Amino acid sequence: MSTEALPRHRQLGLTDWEAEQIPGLLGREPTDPELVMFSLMWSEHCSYKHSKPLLGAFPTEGPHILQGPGENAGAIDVGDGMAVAFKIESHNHPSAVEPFEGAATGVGGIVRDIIAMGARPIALLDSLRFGELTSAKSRFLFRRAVAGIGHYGNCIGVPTVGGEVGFDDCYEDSCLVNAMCIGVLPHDGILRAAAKGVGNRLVLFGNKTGRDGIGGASVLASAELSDDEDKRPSVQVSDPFTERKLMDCCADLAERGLFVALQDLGAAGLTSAASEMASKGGLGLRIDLDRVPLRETVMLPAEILVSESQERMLAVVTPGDVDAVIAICRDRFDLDATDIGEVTDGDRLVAIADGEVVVDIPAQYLADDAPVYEVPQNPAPAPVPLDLAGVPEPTDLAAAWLALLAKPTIASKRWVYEQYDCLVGADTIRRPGGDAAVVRLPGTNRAIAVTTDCAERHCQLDPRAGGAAAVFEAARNVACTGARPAAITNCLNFPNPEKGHTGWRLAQAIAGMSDACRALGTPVVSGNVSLYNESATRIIFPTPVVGMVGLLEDAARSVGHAFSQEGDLALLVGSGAPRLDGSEYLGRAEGYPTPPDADIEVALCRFLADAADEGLLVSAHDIAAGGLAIALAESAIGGALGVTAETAAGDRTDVALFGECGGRAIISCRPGDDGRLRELARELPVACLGVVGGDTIALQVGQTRVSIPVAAAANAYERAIPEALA
Amino acid sequence: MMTRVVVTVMPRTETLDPQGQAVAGALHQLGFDDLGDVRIGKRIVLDIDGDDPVGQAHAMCDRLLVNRLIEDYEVDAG
Amino acid sequence: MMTRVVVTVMPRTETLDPQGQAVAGALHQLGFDDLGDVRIGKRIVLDIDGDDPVGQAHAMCDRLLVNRLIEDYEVDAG
Amino acid sequence: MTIERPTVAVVKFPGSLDHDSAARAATQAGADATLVHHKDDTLPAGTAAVVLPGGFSYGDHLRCGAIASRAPIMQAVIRFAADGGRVLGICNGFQILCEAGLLPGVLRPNQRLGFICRQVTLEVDDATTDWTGTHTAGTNLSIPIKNHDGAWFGDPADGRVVFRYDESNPTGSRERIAGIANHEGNVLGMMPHPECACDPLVGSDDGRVLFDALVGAVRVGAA
Ligand SMILES: Nc1ncnc2c1ncn2[C@@H]1O[C@H](COP(=O)(O)OP(=O)(O)O)[C@@H](O)[C@H]1O
Ligand SMILES: [Mg+2]
Repeated sequence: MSTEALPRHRQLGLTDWEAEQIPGLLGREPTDPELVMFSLMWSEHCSYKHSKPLLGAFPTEGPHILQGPGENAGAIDVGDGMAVAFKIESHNHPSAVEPFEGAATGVGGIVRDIIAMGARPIALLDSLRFGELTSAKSRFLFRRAVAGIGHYGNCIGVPTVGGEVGFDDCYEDSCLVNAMCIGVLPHDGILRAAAKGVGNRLVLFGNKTGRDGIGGASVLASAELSDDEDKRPSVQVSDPFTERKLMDCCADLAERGLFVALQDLGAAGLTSAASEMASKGGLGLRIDLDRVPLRETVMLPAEILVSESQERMLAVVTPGDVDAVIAICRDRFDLDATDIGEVTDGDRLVAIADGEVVVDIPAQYLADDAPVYEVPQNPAPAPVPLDLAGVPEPTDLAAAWLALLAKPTIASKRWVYEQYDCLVGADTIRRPGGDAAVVRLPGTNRAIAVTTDCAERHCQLDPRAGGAAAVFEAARNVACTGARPAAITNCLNFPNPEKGHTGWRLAQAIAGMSDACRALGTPVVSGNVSLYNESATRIIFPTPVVGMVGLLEDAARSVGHAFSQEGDLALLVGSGAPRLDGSEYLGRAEGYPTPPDADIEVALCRFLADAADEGLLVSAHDIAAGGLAIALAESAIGGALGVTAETAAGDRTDVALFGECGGRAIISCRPGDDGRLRELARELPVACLGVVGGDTIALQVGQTRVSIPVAAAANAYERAIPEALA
Repeated sequence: MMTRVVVTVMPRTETLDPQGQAVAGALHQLGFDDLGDVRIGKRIVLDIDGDDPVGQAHAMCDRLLVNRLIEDYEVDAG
Repeated sequence: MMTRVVVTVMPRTETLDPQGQAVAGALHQLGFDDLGDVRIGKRIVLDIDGDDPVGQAHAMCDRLLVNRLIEDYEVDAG
Repeated sequence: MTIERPTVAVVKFPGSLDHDSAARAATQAGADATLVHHKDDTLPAGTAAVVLPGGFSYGDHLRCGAIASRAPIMQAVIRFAADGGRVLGICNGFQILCEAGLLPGVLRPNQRLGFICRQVTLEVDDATTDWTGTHTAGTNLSIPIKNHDGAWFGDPADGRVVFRYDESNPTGSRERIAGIANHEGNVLGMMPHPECACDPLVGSDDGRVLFDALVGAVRVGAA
């Protein structure tokens, strides 16, 4: 299909109806640069036109919330006048086109969102989904995306402390690459994007502007990934070295109080940055395109306006400070910095090229007035419980246990996180490999616990319960380190919302996440939406990734997931009815997964944090994918220590071992501390599993005894991914 | 007998070349004022057997050596 | 006006070229059986003004571009 | 009587990443740590010791450490070392010292061609420099590595091998070399990150000995 045949607005991705609105708004035909700007700002990626109406359901307020959704990132109070800003973002489509650069620039983008808040980035996480590792294409995408994330995070000196990776054939054609960044800042240091002060200057600094990703990320992320060349952006090449200079430079300028407002340049480049700064500030901006430093000798006004060249920031500064700002950028940080225009009275975004006005439109038409679509709400059939008769019980349970440990989605992700610098800054107290990571807030004894989680199969089968389950799992992971869940960010990775049940699933997942956030008192402070993750043959599961931040008053009280002392007691805290439905063990999106019980989840999180406060927990590990048997094995492998445990048999041993449900964690404590732990647990069930020690993991389930050597378990768990890639 | 084939891979002219940019900056700091643009790519020297070494080299570029999205390349029989 | 000068920098020995060996391995895995040795080096393209661009390029190699302990280089006026 | 805190200069290049942690570790050891900008051409008056911290100076472009080794401040560091001043290069700092000719050899890409972040066990080899305090040869230290180009290549006879990796030799260094000093012993480069091993909460405090050595350094030129 050649695009020459298509009318201009269609080439740009606007529907006929959308294109018709523009003259109505402007009272005239748009200029070509204006049409290009509309097409990008009205794309799904920039305008959220299919998801906006649904996102309103999220709870976003709380006493500790300093900044909710709407700015570059959200921010929460962490005490002592300090705040933590965080956000998660997707770079799925660019990563599918060029996994190394796509994933790398994804990290760069989210880091600039945090910088734009005036914060210093202190941690990164990455949430990844690929097809099965039996596919050469998926092995390639996985290898290169991880390399790209490592390359960028390592070079900018922000520790990548956690994340997740899942593998399922539904991601074969639409891999997911989400990155989360967390930064620290003083309360009074929060910067906002709103332009202020008529007559103030606009300073563009960082990399030069080239033809990167023209009509790229935004258009690409707004329709199903097609192979026609013309949809392909000119790929953005990551430049982490410049990003690091940008980080240091912004920190320096913020410290000197030289920013009136700050905004990063992401999708739709200057167009998006400028129109958002203008409309948020209720003012106009006048940009002189001839002043923008270019990498190419010639670029059209439209190209300059929508270029997605990376590592650029746009600041509003007072006329008196312009020279100082530019001098600091150039002399101290070897960064290009240019005065490209000014804040004006009124509401218009004006762009000038060789003396001519090429753009003159009210900024909010671009930033706020994109058409909004109600996505169809076609409920999917209610989940049907799995018929266990169709799932033969394994004759060799030990073999099944080892096989499950070696499933890439469950197996150790060491191959991934050893490629990431998780230590730079020397404040990483709990490294990747456990539940949540724990990072000390620089210069204090406080710490944050951070994790990303999702329950995509659960969301496919029962989106409302699945959405809640994702939030509760994140909370459990945070609480297992002794932290108290504080707030979440989220990335809604979904297929085409205009088709099938997707729109309904999106709404349901949001409702479920909201239920859980209310129950836990963890509002949503930021997020991102990635739709159209499907191909002609494969449609991804609804994948709402939750990024949670929790707080620890005393970093020294954090808890790890590994057993660590012979003779300790292993206890099972919480309760739930494990099912094979939709489980990793079953390996299919089939059945009716146990819906989460909010009361138990909340009580469990409170208990874990209270117990950690009293220093009673030697280890804590939540029971998630793979059920009790996998969680027990992970605590044993982590500490190279066995355990002898006993648990009641359900109807079937495999269900008791590998069945999944929320609301449960395995803790270990010194003998004698269990009494106090039971007091702290109040109504929450606490069952003694057994005793830590020896070199086998032995589990008595009713009459059946299953056991595997710790060494064999570690071998299966650690080797799976390297061998799948070999 | 082996033929020597040389593949040169350069960043596409329109794509950013952070390496060339950093090296240019460094050389200017060292006082090389007459220096203009710097671009840095790879030189891959292949010893190839068989009757169509150049064809083979092109195939290798397509399969592995070159990322056409961000790189251009040339093949020369040494 | 600018003269284009090309500097090629190659690793001195095989042991100093792990990348070349990795690529050779990968290409063999892809079924390129006629492939022998692979060497990977850098191609640095410099635009230099003034009357002695080649001399300038040599100076740049001495000052920064090449580490003689592990690399050999050549300078060609494009 | 006030105890004087010796000045330890931590040089910050564009792309340096571990300078703050290194300064913190030096301060914890009793130093007065000062960050020094790469464009300065002198070290602070009375500098007692210098740290070249880890990171990706100049994005590791061209060769890791190469561009930084030509920065203005390095002339001052080279003079300082020639006068017997104590200089510690960590990771990228080690690479810079090799490129500057203050230490033998060069650091090559890891054998496994990729970045490795891992807690490793180091063996003290030559225990006769001031860098390892009272540790004896064969002492094991737990200190993390995090690098992409950590395989040392060169002739060990050109210096004094202070640290070796255990048998796993994660980077593929010649003779498992993790840290090497010049013959005089006043300049040490090491790939592992002692500044990330100064606090048991962060995994280990086996790295403190190196910062104690910096602080113990006699002020150059002081009678
Ligand atoms: N892509 C990744 N990047 C960094 N760390 C990861 C990644 N994937 C998994 N991890 C780490 O591996 C450990 C186990 O991951 P996961 O199984 O998702 O934990 P959980 O089941 O508790 O959510 C966690 O510490 C996690 O941070
Ligand atoms: Mg967990």
